[in-house]
Amino acid sequence: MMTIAAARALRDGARCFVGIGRPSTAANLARRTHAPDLVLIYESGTIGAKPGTLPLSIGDGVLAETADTVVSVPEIFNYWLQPGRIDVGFLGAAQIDRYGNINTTVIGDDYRSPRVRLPGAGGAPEIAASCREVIVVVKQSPRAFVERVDFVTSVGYGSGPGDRARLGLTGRGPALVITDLGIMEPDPETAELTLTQVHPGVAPAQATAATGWPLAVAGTLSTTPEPTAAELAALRDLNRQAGP
Amino acid sequence: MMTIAAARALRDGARCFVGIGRPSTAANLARRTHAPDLVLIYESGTIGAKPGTLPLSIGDGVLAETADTVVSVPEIFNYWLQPGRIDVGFLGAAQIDRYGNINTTVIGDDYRSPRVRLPGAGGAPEIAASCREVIVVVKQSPRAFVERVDFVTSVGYGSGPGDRARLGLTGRGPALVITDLGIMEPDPETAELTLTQVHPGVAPAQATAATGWPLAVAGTLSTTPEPTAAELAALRDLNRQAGP
Amino acid sequence: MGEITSLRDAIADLAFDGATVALEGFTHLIPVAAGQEIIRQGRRDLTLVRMTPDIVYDQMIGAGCARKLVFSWAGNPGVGSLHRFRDAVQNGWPVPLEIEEHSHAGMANRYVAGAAGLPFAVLRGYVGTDLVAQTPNIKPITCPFTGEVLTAVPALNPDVGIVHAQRADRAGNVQMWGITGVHKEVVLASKRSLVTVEEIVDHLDPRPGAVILPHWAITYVAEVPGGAHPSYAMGYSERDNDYYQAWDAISRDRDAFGDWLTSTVMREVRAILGDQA
Amino acid sequence: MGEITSLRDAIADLAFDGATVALEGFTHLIPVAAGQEIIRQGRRDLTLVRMTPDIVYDQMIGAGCARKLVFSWAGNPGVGSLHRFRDAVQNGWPVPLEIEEHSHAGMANRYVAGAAGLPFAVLRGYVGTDLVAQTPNIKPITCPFTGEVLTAVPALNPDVGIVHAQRADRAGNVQMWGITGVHKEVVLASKRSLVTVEEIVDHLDPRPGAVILPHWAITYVAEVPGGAHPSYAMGYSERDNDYYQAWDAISRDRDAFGDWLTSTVMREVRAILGDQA
Repeated sequence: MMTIAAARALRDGARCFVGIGRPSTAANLARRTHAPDLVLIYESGTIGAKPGTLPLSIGDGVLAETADTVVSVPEIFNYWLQPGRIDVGFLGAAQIDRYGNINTTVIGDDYRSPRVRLPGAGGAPEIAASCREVIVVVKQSPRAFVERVDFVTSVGYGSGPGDRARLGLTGRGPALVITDLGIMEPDPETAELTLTQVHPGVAPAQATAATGWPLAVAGTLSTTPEPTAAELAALRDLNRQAGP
Repeated sequence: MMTIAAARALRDGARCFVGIGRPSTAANLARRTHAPDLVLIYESGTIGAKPGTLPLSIGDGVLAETADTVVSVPEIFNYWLQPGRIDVGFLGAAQIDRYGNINTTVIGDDYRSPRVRLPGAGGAPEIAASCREVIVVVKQSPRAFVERVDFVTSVGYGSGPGDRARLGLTGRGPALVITDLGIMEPDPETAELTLTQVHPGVAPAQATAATGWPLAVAGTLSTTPEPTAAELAALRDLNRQAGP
Repeated sequence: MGEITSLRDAIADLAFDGATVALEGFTHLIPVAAGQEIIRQGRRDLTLVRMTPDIVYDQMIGAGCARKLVFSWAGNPGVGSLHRFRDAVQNGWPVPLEIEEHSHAGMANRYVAGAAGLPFAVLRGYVGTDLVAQTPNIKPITCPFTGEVLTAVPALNPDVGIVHAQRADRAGNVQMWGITGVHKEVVLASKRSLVTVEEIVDHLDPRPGAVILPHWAITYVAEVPGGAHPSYAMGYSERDNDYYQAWDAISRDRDAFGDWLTSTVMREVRAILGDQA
Repeated sequence: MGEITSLRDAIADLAFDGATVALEGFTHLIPVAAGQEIIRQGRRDLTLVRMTPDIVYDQMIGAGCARKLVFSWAGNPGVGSLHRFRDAVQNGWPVPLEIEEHSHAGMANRYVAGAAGLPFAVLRGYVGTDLVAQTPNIKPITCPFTGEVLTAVPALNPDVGIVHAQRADRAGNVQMWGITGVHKEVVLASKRSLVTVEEIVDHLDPRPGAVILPHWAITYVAEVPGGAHPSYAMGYSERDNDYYQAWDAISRDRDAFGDWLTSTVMREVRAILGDQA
């Protein structure tokens, strides 16, 4: 459901900066359903990749072979991401906080002696800064959804409204946080992540229970439409091709 | 003779940044005589061009077709010229002065209202700054060889010894100034251009008369060896191929 | 994005009086036909930007399109001077021409900064030259790590960027090969852009050395076979060296230039108007 | 320049204890064999630089080659964590590992500055993140034209830069295609360099998307077929996804890793020594 909801969030024709894992599955699902002209851009430098099978890394051969063009890594960041040419950036997170800030660096208070060392920033800080908007896809739990991230790897709304402008970040920031339970959006006034949608069969209380801060719930809470047969078939197809 | 002398100054295997006109003829002559492995680099982005015929511009198709690789213009300047990867830069000049500074911008005292407007800088300022050494090829006359250039487009030795280091210029500067009468080299002490060689049949007095400052003449003045038959044949061949 | 249209309609929509316009092409793939269309449409007060103003800018300057020229080398390559450019700079004819002058490295990096969404670029350049005193657009910058002083130049972000290329597909994706100069940079740096192409094809088969610009990074694509003449389009045409030579005589004299303008560039206007009448 | 030699001789000449060494390859063309040769030659106290430390750096870190890691994303791509890396950072095993951490954009631009002979690069990046506080190598820089504040990072100029590529000719010119990441930049930025290739051929026929490095820009070329395994070399091999999966179990445990090291990487040492005996 999380993958399908993420796929639906992608408008046809949009330029989408895709990370590996669920974002890549969602983007490829979108391209096979409602958004055939979605432009997939991977940080490995592949622009307009049209993989027939799900890539296992962001640098798989199938991405280069099917791309409109392959550019160098400096170029993908400098000429394509940095100036704001990308509509949507897809990010994951180990932790995400009330203001959509993301941690993929360390768990624990001491950076030099972390409780858990995570992979680090990758392309995320600049994706979060420069894409017109960001979609975060992350499984919901109080460990992941925290009041304040241990380390800000990628900036969401900082400490609240106006922070992005103050920091000179050109993109709008996280527009959607899609979880296995529902969807959160930043409150237009407070920039605080607010539950606006739940997936079928999920009670809002489940979402608030799986969140490490008192999660605001929108006045009118919608429910994610059930997956269509076409979506399920396309997703099965993608996963089958990806192999065991 | 000027072209042949310039060709001889190129060591085999050297990487040579070539401008159009006489430098290009000289470099191609060198490649066909004593320096078959000379690497010709044109500011159009062609690296390792091996033209069969003399190109008429620095961006002729034959350069791209025969090059080891063609890179963008930003790349040729930033990755190849700027870090000092090029051994020899070949420059022409409308004016050159006692310290090897070059003017290709304006003749006259007033930049905004010049007596003669010249083409301008092109790649020359950075070629003069960053090549390990520079060879200037220019026909000798008091109008061209002046006490002080009207406009410093490309720095030679500035106002004398130590200036290049002070300015942070990484290359050595003009090592040879080759004219139709002979060759000048900077004096190791004063950095002043000094006549060190005359072409066959040229008296030193001819060279000093064609120079707009009191030209120093080296104690031991050598004479350029006569063109060889092979050089003359190769030059004729190049010029014939270049067409009328 | 990457909309396929006619040269006339593209120029009419993109170019406006007072615009900053960059036509690029480093000896190869120069968008000459687009420049002549700007002349025909009578644009005025343009700030023309180009590393190597050559024949097409000499024509535009002589036709009175330009108020200012930003450049690094202005000449008729392989031939000599640009006489219309010199006449404008030295004598203000037909209108005065302000100039802002750079080196190639500086101009290339200004486009790089423009394409990269940065306000400036850093290079080792200009130091010790008299160019620095002539424009506020060359400034020192200090490395925050080593303290070394380098040179900064501001980004170029033209209102309109125009290049010529070999091919586009029907979606407006553009493919070019050979010497591509600052083609990618000027298209990406410009607010809006036009690529004229030799040919529009069904499918862009991969080619060694080819650079691709995706359609969504371009405003308009127009099919203009021979649109780079007298420069060349590798794989399609040869450089017309006779034209470069002949331009010297045509451009040397105001009247000869005027006749040329009337009899060639502007004749097409009459032909076009005739079509519509 | 571009001298063709064996992997063993190249590493012996290039890598020294305490050197700053960069092995690059963005998922594709990772010089894994070269990294394992560094392990076999017992190098210590290296500063390892790499945007995406993955299996090969996990191996080198686990083998105790590294004193410091400069990077932007350390993981087993598509699988999970790097256990040897985590063990070194969290527990100092087998030796403590200092880290300096960047973003991809920052690392890529550091190589660009290094390749361009500049002391620093400018980007829009890092602003607002906690990365800034952890290293002196991220600083603000002000545009001298607009006053805007951006971010500067210092150039990377490793002592040794190593990449894998598809082919070289007998002069040592290198050709690579597909995803080439920062291959060109790391070779040009490094003081000395090695390119391992799948194959040495008589002639590099032009290929779409190919990047060429001329022999005079490279120190050594060594023919190492399969030298990128378990990553891939487009046109020569496929990514060995099973190896990436299997690495998770091998690397999770110090003993299992030790066994792997002895039985695979170091066994080749014995074989080599045997050859010489």
